[in-house]
Amino acid sequence: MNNKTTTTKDNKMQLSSEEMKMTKKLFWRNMWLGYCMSYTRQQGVAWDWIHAPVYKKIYKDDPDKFWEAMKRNMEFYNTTPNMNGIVSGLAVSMEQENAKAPADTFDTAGISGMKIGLMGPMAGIGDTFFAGVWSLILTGIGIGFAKSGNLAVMLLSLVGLPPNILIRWYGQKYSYKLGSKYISKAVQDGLMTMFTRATSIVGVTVVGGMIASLVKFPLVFKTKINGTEFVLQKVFDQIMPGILPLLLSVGCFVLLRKGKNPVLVLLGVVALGFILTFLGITGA
Amino acid sequence: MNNKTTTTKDNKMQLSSEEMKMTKKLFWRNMWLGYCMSYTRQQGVAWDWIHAPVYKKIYKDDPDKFWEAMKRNMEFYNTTPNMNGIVSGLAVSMEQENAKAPADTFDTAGISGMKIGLMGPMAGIGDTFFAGVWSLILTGIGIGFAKSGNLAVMLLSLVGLPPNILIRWYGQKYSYKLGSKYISKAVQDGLMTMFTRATSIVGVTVVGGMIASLVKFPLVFKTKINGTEFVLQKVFDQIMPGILPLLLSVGCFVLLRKGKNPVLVLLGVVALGFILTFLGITGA
Amino acid sequence: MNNKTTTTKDNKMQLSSEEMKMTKKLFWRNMWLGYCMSYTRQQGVAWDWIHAPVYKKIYKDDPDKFWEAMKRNMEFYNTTPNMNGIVSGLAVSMEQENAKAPADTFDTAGISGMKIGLMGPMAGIGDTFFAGVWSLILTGIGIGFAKSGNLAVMLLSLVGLPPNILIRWYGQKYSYKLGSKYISKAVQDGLMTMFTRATSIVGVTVVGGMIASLVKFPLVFKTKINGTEFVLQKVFDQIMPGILPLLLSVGCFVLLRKGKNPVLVLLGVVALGFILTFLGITGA
Amino acid sequence: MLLYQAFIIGLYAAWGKWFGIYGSFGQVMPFFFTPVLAILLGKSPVDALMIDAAIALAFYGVMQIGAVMPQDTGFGGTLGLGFALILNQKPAIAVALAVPISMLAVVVWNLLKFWFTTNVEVFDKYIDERNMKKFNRLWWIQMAVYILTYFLLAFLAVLLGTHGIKAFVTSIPKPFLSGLTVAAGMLPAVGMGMLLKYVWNIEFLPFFIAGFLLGAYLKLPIMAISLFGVVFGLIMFFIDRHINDVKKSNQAQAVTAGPSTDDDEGDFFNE
Amino acid sequence: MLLYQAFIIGLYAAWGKWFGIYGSFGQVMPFFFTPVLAILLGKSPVDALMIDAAIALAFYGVMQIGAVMPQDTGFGGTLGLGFALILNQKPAIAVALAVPISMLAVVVWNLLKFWFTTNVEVFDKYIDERNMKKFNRLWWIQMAVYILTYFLLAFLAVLLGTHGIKAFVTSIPKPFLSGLTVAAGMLPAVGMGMLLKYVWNIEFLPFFIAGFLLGAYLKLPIMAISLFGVVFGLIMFFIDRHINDVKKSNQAQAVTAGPSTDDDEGDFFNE
Amino acid sequence: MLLYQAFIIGLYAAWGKWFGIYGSFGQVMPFFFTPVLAILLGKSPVDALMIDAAIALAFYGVMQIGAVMPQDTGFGGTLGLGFALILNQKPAIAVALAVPISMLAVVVWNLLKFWFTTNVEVFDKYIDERNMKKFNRLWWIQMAVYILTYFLLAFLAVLLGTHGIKAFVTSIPKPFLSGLTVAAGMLPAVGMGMLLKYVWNIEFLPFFIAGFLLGAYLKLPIMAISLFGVVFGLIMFFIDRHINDVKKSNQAQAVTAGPSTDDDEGDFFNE
Ligand SMILES: OC[C@H]1O[C@H](O)[C@@H](O)[C@@H](O)[C@@H]1O
Ligand SMILES: OC[C@H]1O[C@H](O)[C@@H](O)[C@@H](O)[C@@H]1O
Ligand SMILES: OC[C@H]1O[C@H](O)[C@@H](O)[C@@H](O)[C@@H]1O
Repeated sequence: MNNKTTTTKDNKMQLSSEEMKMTKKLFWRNMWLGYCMSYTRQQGVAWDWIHAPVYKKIYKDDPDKFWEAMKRNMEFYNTTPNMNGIVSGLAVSMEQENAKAPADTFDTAGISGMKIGLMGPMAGIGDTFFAGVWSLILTGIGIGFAKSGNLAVMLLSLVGLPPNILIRWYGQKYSYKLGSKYISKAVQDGLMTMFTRATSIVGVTVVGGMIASLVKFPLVFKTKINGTEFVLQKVFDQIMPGILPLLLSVGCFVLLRKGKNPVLVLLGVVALGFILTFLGITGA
Repeated sequence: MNNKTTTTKDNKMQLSSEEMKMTKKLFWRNMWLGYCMSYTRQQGVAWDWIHAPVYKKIYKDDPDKFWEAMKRNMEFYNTTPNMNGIVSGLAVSMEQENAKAPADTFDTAGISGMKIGLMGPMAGIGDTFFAGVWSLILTGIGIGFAKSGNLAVMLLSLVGLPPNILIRWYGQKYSYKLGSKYISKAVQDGLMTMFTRATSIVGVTVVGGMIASLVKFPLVFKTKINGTEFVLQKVFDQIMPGILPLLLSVGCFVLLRKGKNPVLVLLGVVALGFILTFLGITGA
Repeated sequence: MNNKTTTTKDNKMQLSSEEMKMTKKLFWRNMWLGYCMSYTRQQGVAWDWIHAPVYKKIYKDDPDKFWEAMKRNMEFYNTTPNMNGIVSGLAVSMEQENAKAPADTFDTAGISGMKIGLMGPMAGIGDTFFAGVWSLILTGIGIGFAKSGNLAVMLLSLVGLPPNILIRWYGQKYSYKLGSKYISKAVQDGLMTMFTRATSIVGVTVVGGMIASLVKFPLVFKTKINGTEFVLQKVFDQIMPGILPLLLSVGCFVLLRKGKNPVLVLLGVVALGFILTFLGITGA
Repeated sequence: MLLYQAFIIGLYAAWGKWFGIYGSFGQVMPFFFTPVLAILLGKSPVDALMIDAAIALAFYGVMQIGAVMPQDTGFGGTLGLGFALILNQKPAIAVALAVPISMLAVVVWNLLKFWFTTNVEVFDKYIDERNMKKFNRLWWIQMAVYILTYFLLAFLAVLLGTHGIKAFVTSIPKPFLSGLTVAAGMLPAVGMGMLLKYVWNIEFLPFFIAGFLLGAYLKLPIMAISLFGVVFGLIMFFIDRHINDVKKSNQAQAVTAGPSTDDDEGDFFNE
Repeated sequence: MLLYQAFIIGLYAAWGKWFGIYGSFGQVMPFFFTPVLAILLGKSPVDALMIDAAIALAFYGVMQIGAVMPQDTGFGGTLGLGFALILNQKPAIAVALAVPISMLAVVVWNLLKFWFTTNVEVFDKYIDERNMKKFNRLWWIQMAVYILTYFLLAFLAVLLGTHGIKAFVTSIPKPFLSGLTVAAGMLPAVGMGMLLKYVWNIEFLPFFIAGFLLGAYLKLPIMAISLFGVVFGLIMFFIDRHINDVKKSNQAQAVTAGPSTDDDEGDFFNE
Repeated sequence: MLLYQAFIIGLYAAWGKWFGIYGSFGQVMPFFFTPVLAILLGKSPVDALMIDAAIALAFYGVMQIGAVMPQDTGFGGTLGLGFALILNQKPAIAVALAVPISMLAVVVWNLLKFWFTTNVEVFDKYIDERNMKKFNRLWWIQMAVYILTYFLLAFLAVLLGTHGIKAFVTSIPKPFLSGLTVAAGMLPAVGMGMLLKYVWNIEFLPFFIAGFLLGAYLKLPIMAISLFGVVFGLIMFFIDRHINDVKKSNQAQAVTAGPSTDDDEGDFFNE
């Protein structure tokens, strides 16, 4: 059979031709990660569009699982697109294990946990290197050329692209291999349940942190009562910094968990933002 | 029997008339929490005076347990009085479970842990809202009226009181109900031991934190040795910030644990404070 | 038998004459801890030279274990020499248990863990007191005498020495006793394995912390790209503060673990430091 | 006449002290009793309100700046109002008159609290003796002394006049005041020791250390430390439960040799 | 003529928007297409490069200072370059012309992103309906609208001229813009709620709280919080494994009465 | 004459270096040997004390300000004193003379420490060869070189005079000094790697990360990190013990079918 990864004697895994095709597909689709980001899921929709053909192949015998994967992977996701290959490769290898596993024995929360846990560090490294260092250097040199109208500036792109493309290709390929090797082993050894718990814990921790740093609830209301400034933001900060983003997020969670329509939740939050701003309580 | 909480079909608990009487008694007595605070226990004595009649009812068949409860609850306690209903209600429901439990099966450290764990957050919210926001606003508006000698200022109290009274009454009632419902369940399920451990852990963590922020050991001694400033406080801070409050508190704990007379420990600490101050080592 | 610690009726342990001899030997040898410190192990070699005769006595029947102990104890070690008696005494009592234990039943990682865990706090206290407070005071007073040419300054030493010597002697003796009493008990109760795990955890935590604060990788490279400052250190700090010391240390660990010659690792690091400095990347 | 006025002001001040604590009502009922005092002293309630507003405003300022010495502005304000009314003074004068008294009131309060602190052990003793009567008696004695002290303080203040007060305040030796403050700052250590005694178990030692470190090194407020405590408590709770599940399941096995069902554990923590 | 120029600049701007995201290629290919635009407009590629360099430098500065209102400097720069080329202007003028457009582009982007956000639920619905076709269709519609919007924006900008743009920008009511920003800042809460829904388990509550506390009180960046998450995850993983070992060993015992061998667990975590 | 003086000052400086470390005695015996040097040089002990006091005071100051380059003030001070005595100079001159030597001494110390560092591996080898004799020999060689180096440094310094010293110091290339410092700062990484090798176990990984994060992000000092380490260690200890209790109790059960008594575990952690 040619659709199985094989482990050669020196323990280097070889991708089957089937896998290679999938790898290439994924590589090209991953170029699209940055489009059409939303406020609520950021790159979640793009992730799904990117991975749909791959999931289709993985779950070819089981449309239920395919659609379940699509639904599950529409979650909030955001990282430096250049670095996404690494997460993508690992995620795909985990989906493959899920495909093989008998119903309800593979806890897919582990995939979510892994994605949430990796996206932050990947963004930390990726944004610093690509948006920070690499782009800055290239633009700097480029300006030097361009200022004197030197058309050689166009050749600069040949220097600029490789790091981007290499990390996309090898990052994805290597992490897929790694995943295929260890994750199926972990499943056999019964370690996967614990591993899933562990990745979910990472994920939940990061969500807690993201609520504190990503969700904004900027109060601007202040007034003077007999010469004493009364600053609403300070009142809440005194109780607990970030208490409003926390309450808002937990509120959304509770509503969604109770099965409330996400559209309504979303519209509710938008309405809240506009109303509080019109009332002069929040502001930008 | 009318002295049992009953759960109606829609899962809303109804207080028995006996319980209602107890609830009212507690509500009125809780008004007294702020009086006669001491340095060592803050509102500990008041807590006991407030709850004595309730404990009496709970432990009516068992004077040993009543006095044990009184002794136990004389511990350090301090929160915003307005918020105390919440803690009070929960504590009473836990004492009731203790009353029902066979000897030595209910670990009362859980009650202490819960009280210590809740008093801080309750004070954080309560002080900010009542002393900070609410009182500030009322006084501000009040000054506006009073400045022009407007006797209508007296009506302001009608606005001021409700939040205070409502949180006292419903906070106490609802937390009592909650406690009665879940705690007896937890006891039956054998979860109570672990729950007690958990609350005790919260309590112990908070005590560690309170030592660092509440116990003061202010060194003022400083001298110059050949032009170099020698500041005693800095020396200790360099070893570990808060080391003296820690040593003092642990010292008191060890002495009390060894059965030393608390009065002597207390007088020892007072003597220490005065002597070190007269020696110019500590100061205010 | 006179080579066994005995516990008198009032639970005070008496050292045997054999042990007393060892204790004295150790006391005098510990005077030498500060000599010939290296960058990679600090006082590790001195520790071994100091303890060699004691280990010899402990492992007199088992040269394998003696040399294993020598090898093991050559590890990184650094504390205030005056405070070392405390660590030394405890370590020796643990080696004694190791000597008694059947092969492979005593995990010696616990000794390392204990040493790493204690050396930091001991240095914190010792440096503050001896180098900070005590020496400062003595020098201060001494300058006062010396300025006026008063030879009485020589008597000051009689005041200066006792704290140093007392902590060395009693620190070592008491911690040895403590160790002998509890550690052999813990071994019998089967608690020692867990205890070892616990001390190793302390050790590993401290190593993590020391990497962040002790290993230096000072980048000085900066340039201007079209007027924008590009500071290399900032780029790495943005990804993660201390990332280079971490990578360097983990790199060394991995190489050493793979059995690479430590001399080569060491020379590699030195070479790295010089090369990067000559290239203008690092600097002091 | 002065005696009557001193008596009324004393009553009013004592009432203020009581009402400021009872249910924390005083906090949310500003100026409610000001007109009453005016009437009892035969003065204009409207004027009284205006003076009281000025005092409140002034003390707002004082609180903002952060006075060198702590002041009991509530009590001081009451006396200031009283003086202003009986002497027909301007609000500004009222504030000036209030300052020394508010400082004295702090010292008196410290002494009262020291006394309450020593009483704690007496309460303890009564509990050991299982004597509820004595317990209640001491409670009411404390209440009475508390109220009476402030009554007398205000009463004497009016009789002595502000000069007398100022002389008395400055005659208190400074080291005594410092010692008082230092000892008051140290005393919570005894309470902490007491708390530890109640909940102590050697297994909690790491959490005690953690709590201390979070406070001492990271300077976290009690709210954050409490929440970290909840984090620790919950983690240990769930670990305990897992261990317990294994224990129970194996005990069940030893009996029936069949796997136990541990999912009937209630839904409290399984939502 | 102007129509052709507007069309070309529109195409160029849309292409820039697409290429800036696709593979993040735009990020690492500065000035690559500048000469192309010049040629299409019949201008000197060398001049175009020099103008574009000046704009880039200027926006470098703007980014440094931190402008009062966020700007889409990429889009603004493109338009600035376009105007400069067709009006034969100096670089300095190009920058000035770019500013209002770059501000408008931000508003437009916000609106687009709001629309994408509401579409998320439609995508969800299509998944529930298991309709991949509609899913893809909506994706491509979004792409098309995205590209078209920027094309039109640039096209109209050139046609209207900068005065028209400026007038339009200032006519947008400020509260509306603020509301937009506030709502955009709040919306991630919905995503967080969604994430929690997927991974939730009451046993993870302590870690959720811990993550929040690390962010809210200690202000740690996501990188550090992720690593702390790894710390928690690994600790629980190893504890779980220990508990499981006991469970398995006892189950084995119950069957064979002999000690189990639990060392054949694979070497992944045993290196 | 100069030769004798140089010899005596060399001896004195070497003795100071030895005594400064042996038992840390030097630290707590200020000025003890100053009079001795004076007598050996045939000068007034009283004058010597006064000069030494001035030098000590001056270096106090230097240490306060934080000199640009690290200085070995102890060694420098000794030489300053020596020069002042043999040249009959004022204390102020003595300080000036001391500065270049104290800087040179730092470089020499760095080189010595590098040599000790390379020797570490030789010690390791001797241990592998189980050769205690060679181990001890190398130790004493190190000691001898250490003492001799400082003797020679002081001896030559006196012979060359301060001008010679200054010329030598400035002739050392700066990049070499920087490289030395950087390498010295990096070298502890090898020690850390060694430590990890000894205590490593994959289960400790989370605590390693935690320790690093506490140091790198929260900038906690080693004392705090050690205590957090204790927190982790204790928590794991007690969890281990719980798990072990279950294990033992079930093993006991498998044998006797009766519940085990696990309370005879000693009182070390049960106080
Ligand atoms: O920060 C991660 C990621 O966030 C968003 O998706 C965009 O801003 C990307 O450019 C960035 O890389
Ligand atoms: O801080 C909690 C609590 O502390 C003390 O009891 C008083 O100061 C109260 O007013 C306060 O609410
Ligand atoms: O900091 C601990 C220790 O470090 C080194 O060994 C020397 O600087 C000592 O003087 C110091 O006491």
